[in-house]
Amino acid sequence: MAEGGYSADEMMTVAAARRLADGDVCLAGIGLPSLAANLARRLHAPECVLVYESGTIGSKPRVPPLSIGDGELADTADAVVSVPEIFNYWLQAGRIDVGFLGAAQIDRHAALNTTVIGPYESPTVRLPGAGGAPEIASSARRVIVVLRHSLRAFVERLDFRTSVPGDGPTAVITDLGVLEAGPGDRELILTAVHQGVAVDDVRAATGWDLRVAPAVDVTPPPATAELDALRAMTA
Amino acid sequence: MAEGGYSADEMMTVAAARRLADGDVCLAGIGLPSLAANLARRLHAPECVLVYESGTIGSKPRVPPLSIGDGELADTADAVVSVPEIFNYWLQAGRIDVGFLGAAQIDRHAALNTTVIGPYESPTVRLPGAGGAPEIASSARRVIVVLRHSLRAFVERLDFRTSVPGDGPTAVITDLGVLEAGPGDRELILTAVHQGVAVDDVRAATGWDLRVAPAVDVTPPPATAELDALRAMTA
Amino acid sequence: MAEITTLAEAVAGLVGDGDLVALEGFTHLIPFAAAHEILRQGRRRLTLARMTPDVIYDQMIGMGAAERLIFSWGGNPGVGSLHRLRDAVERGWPVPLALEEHSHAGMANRYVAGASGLPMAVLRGYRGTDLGRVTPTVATVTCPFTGEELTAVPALNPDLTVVHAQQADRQGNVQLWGITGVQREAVLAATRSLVTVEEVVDRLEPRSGSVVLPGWVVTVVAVVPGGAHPSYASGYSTRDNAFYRDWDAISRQRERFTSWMREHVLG
Amino acid sequence: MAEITTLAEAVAGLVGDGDLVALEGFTHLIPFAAAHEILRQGRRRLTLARMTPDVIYDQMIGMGAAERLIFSWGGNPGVGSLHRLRDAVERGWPVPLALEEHSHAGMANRYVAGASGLPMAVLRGYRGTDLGRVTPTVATVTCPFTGEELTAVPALNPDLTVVHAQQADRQGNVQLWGITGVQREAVLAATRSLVTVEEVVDRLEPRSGSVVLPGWVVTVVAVVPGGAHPSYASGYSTRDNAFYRDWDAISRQRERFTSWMREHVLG
Repeated sequence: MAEGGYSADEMMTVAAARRLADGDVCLAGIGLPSLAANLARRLHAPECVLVYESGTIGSKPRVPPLSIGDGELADTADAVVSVPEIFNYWLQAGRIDVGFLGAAQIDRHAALNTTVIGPYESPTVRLPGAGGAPEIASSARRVIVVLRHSLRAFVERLDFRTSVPGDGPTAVITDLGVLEAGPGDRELILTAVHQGVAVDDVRAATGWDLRVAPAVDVTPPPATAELDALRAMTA
Repeated sequence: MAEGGYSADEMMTVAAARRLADGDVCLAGIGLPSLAANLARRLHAPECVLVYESGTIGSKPRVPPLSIGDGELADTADAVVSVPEIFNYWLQAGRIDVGFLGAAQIDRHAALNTTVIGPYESPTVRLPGAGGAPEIASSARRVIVVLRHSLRAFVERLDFRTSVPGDGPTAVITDLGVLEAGPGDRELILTAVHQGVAVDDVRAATGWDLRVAPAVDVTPPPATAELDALRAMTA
Repeated sequence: MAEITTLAEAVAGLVGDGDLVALEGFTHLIPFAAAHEILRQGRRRLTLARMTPDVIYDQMIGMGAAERLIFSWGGNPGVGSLHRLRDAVERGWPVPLALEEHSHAGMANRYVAGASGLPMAVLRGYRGTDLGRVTPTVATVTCPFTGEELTAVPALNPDLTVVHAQQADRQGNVQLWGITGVQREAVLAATRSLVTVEEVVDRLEPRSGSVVLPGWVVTVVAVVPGGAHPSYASGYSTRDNAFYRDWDAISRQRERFTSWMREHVLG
Repeated sequence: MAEITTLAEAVAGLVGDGDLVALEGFTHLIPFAAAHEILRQGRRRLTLARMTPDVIYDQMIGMGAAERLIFSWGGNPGVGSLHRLRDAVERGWPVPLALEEHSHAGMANRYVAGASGLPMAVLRGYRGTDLGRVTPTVATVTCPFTGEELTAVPALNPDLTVVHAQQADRQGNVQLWGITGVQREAVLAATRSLVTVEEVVDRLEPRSGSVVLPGWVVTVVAVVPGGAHPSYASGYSTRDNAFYRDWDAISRQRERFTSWMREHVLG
């Protein structure tokens, strides 16, 4: 728990949830992304449409799913379609407003690595691999990456490029703050720090010379309603 | 009615039905092909699987359909799938044993014209067009063409090539007899005449120099059971 | 979320002269009522796309609403010719009609590509035929793995797709069942979509073999009971086969066709 | 018409050493019992294909049954790593495992191409990534209509696809419902197919959202109630999430894994 009575992970999840607008169509992976999307639905975005790679469209899970194939996602969906259809007719066709992604490594352009740590042919750590990430990153209209800030994760050079974001808005939500793709070369810029975090804390946890916005916002801490809703979901 | 108490069209339909083996998966267009396939199901091929372009697989219609979208075909089907799926997963993938086709014109290699009579840009008669024929002709394992014999239909040169048969067995069933693709150049050979028809009758109704098998079979006339079943369906 | 409105308002807002419009439905669920409203509103120079033009496009072509037809099979199913289509192609009456013709497999895959956001689809088709000679939208690609030459057709992305369905709920979610043809793909491929429905219900009950289109991919829903007649809506009506047979005589002569349309459609 | 037999006979007749086998099921309906029977029968040198290897392939890889894996995401959903998969890739234990990895979109489309009888599928994918560098089965084609460079992936046609379904009838027609994933495509893409089912019924009642596979595209059906555990069969069981969590500890060390498998699978 941080001083204010909430953890850094809770702050990260709440900050991610706030970026969803009501009515957004959101493709959410399991874990924190799905949690953030479901939190948004319980708060300011009740009409947010959840799409899962397993083929469920418009799922309204009463409890956060452990896997994207949980029966609850199908049982509460507006439609269940095949996996090829989800990727071809829904994601590739540009019908997803927000794609959520996690990663083991990220670089200054928000390219992600979820494949290997170390050389591909003889990895130190074999990670799960691409999943839906390459096409979510390139086809979703907006991309939100959620991961904890550390020198191990925010690297100058990825061990493997698993996904590369497209041309739409890209935001990275961490336990320290928010980075957004800037204009032009689309390098990430620190645009906000969470309450109690200094810009230098973020710099120290970033493995490249971090660009910082002229005016860095401070993320408001989780409101009571946000924390209550989040804790009710994870209890 | 022919002398034997049955019409030439009845003979043609019965001869076509006889070419279906039990268990054959058959893609049948509306009209005589669908009638022949349904007749076979009522006689020697009860396990013949009827597939329609509208997406019905394993239809067991109690009355012959007027259109391939008749509700009866969906209501009695084992599965109903989308039209893209029928053409991609079922026809193109080689799952259809027998494709039935009709035509306005046919040439000596069983290429068919269902597009225009006269020049394409200013046709004398605009025919319906290709429908499923090009891919049925090339993807079904066997092709059965059913059409009435005449100099107008059996032509030296098609006005338009709408479909061309693939490499599998190809048979043409007419009101006069049966032609089958021969080995090598696969030109059609007259292999049978219906009872009461002379080889010269077929030659006279064919617009090219017809190849004739060394021994031409005589199609047995419709049996009582065949005629009864056919008439019960069309009554 | 789809807007729910009247057919007249829907057509007025969604269809413009010169648009590429697909009214789909494979024999089942053909949106006749929407076609009639388009005719009543006097739309012209349309490009009409549809796998099977059927009586619905025979009527639109005969009334001179179309200048181009993208299709794969233009007959009256189980009956014979579409006389108005033939008259337009053979004699340019009431206006000339340009044709872009494909096979069913090609048309279906053009909608699939359109629904998938791809510029083209690949199939094994049109082999040895004259279709590639007369239809510019047929090309080839070579498989980089096997070297096989395959057929390519471009995506078909209508300005507007119109379909008829059994039900919508109050949020504009749509459910159709029975033979659902290429409607899912045709709606998803289009810039705008109009769904006419038999009825609006409080809740879409899950149905065997149904296609559900979420309201957020449908532009407008209009309630038009019987809107598929003489086609049908499984569970609500049966196909009016007699009408399809009668159409042969109604449509054979220009004058009788025109007066029939004035009386039954325009009037 | 599919043959209905025991799981042991089915696996004995359908799986050979060195085969390319896909056991599919997207989190739901994973055919664990069939995988266990393959292990009991001692099959070796398999190429295993599956979008999400999951615990099922962690078990097969850990027992040394596979020499190659074709996949797109190899984790324990919601839990973490697949330790046996990692051990095989990182340290070659118990045997080295070659990887051929794709994205989900690529894998799904490889099955689609396989089911369609095409040599390849086209998608917009893998852009800017290193996947094309390490995976030879990613290439490009140019759209002949727009000039756009698109990604091509080859068809995936397993020697055998295994899926679990809720029901078959006595003719071997199969019905599955709930999340049906890529199973239809995986079965239709395969040379042979095995479907394990919860039960055989006299008649398959139409179900909302179901996939029906006619018996004539299924090679063998075997009745294996609970055959998806710790995955689940909607309408028959729920996902054993606790088992997935426990698997993390069971599979972390070679010895505990091996003794667990001996006791619970081979025994």
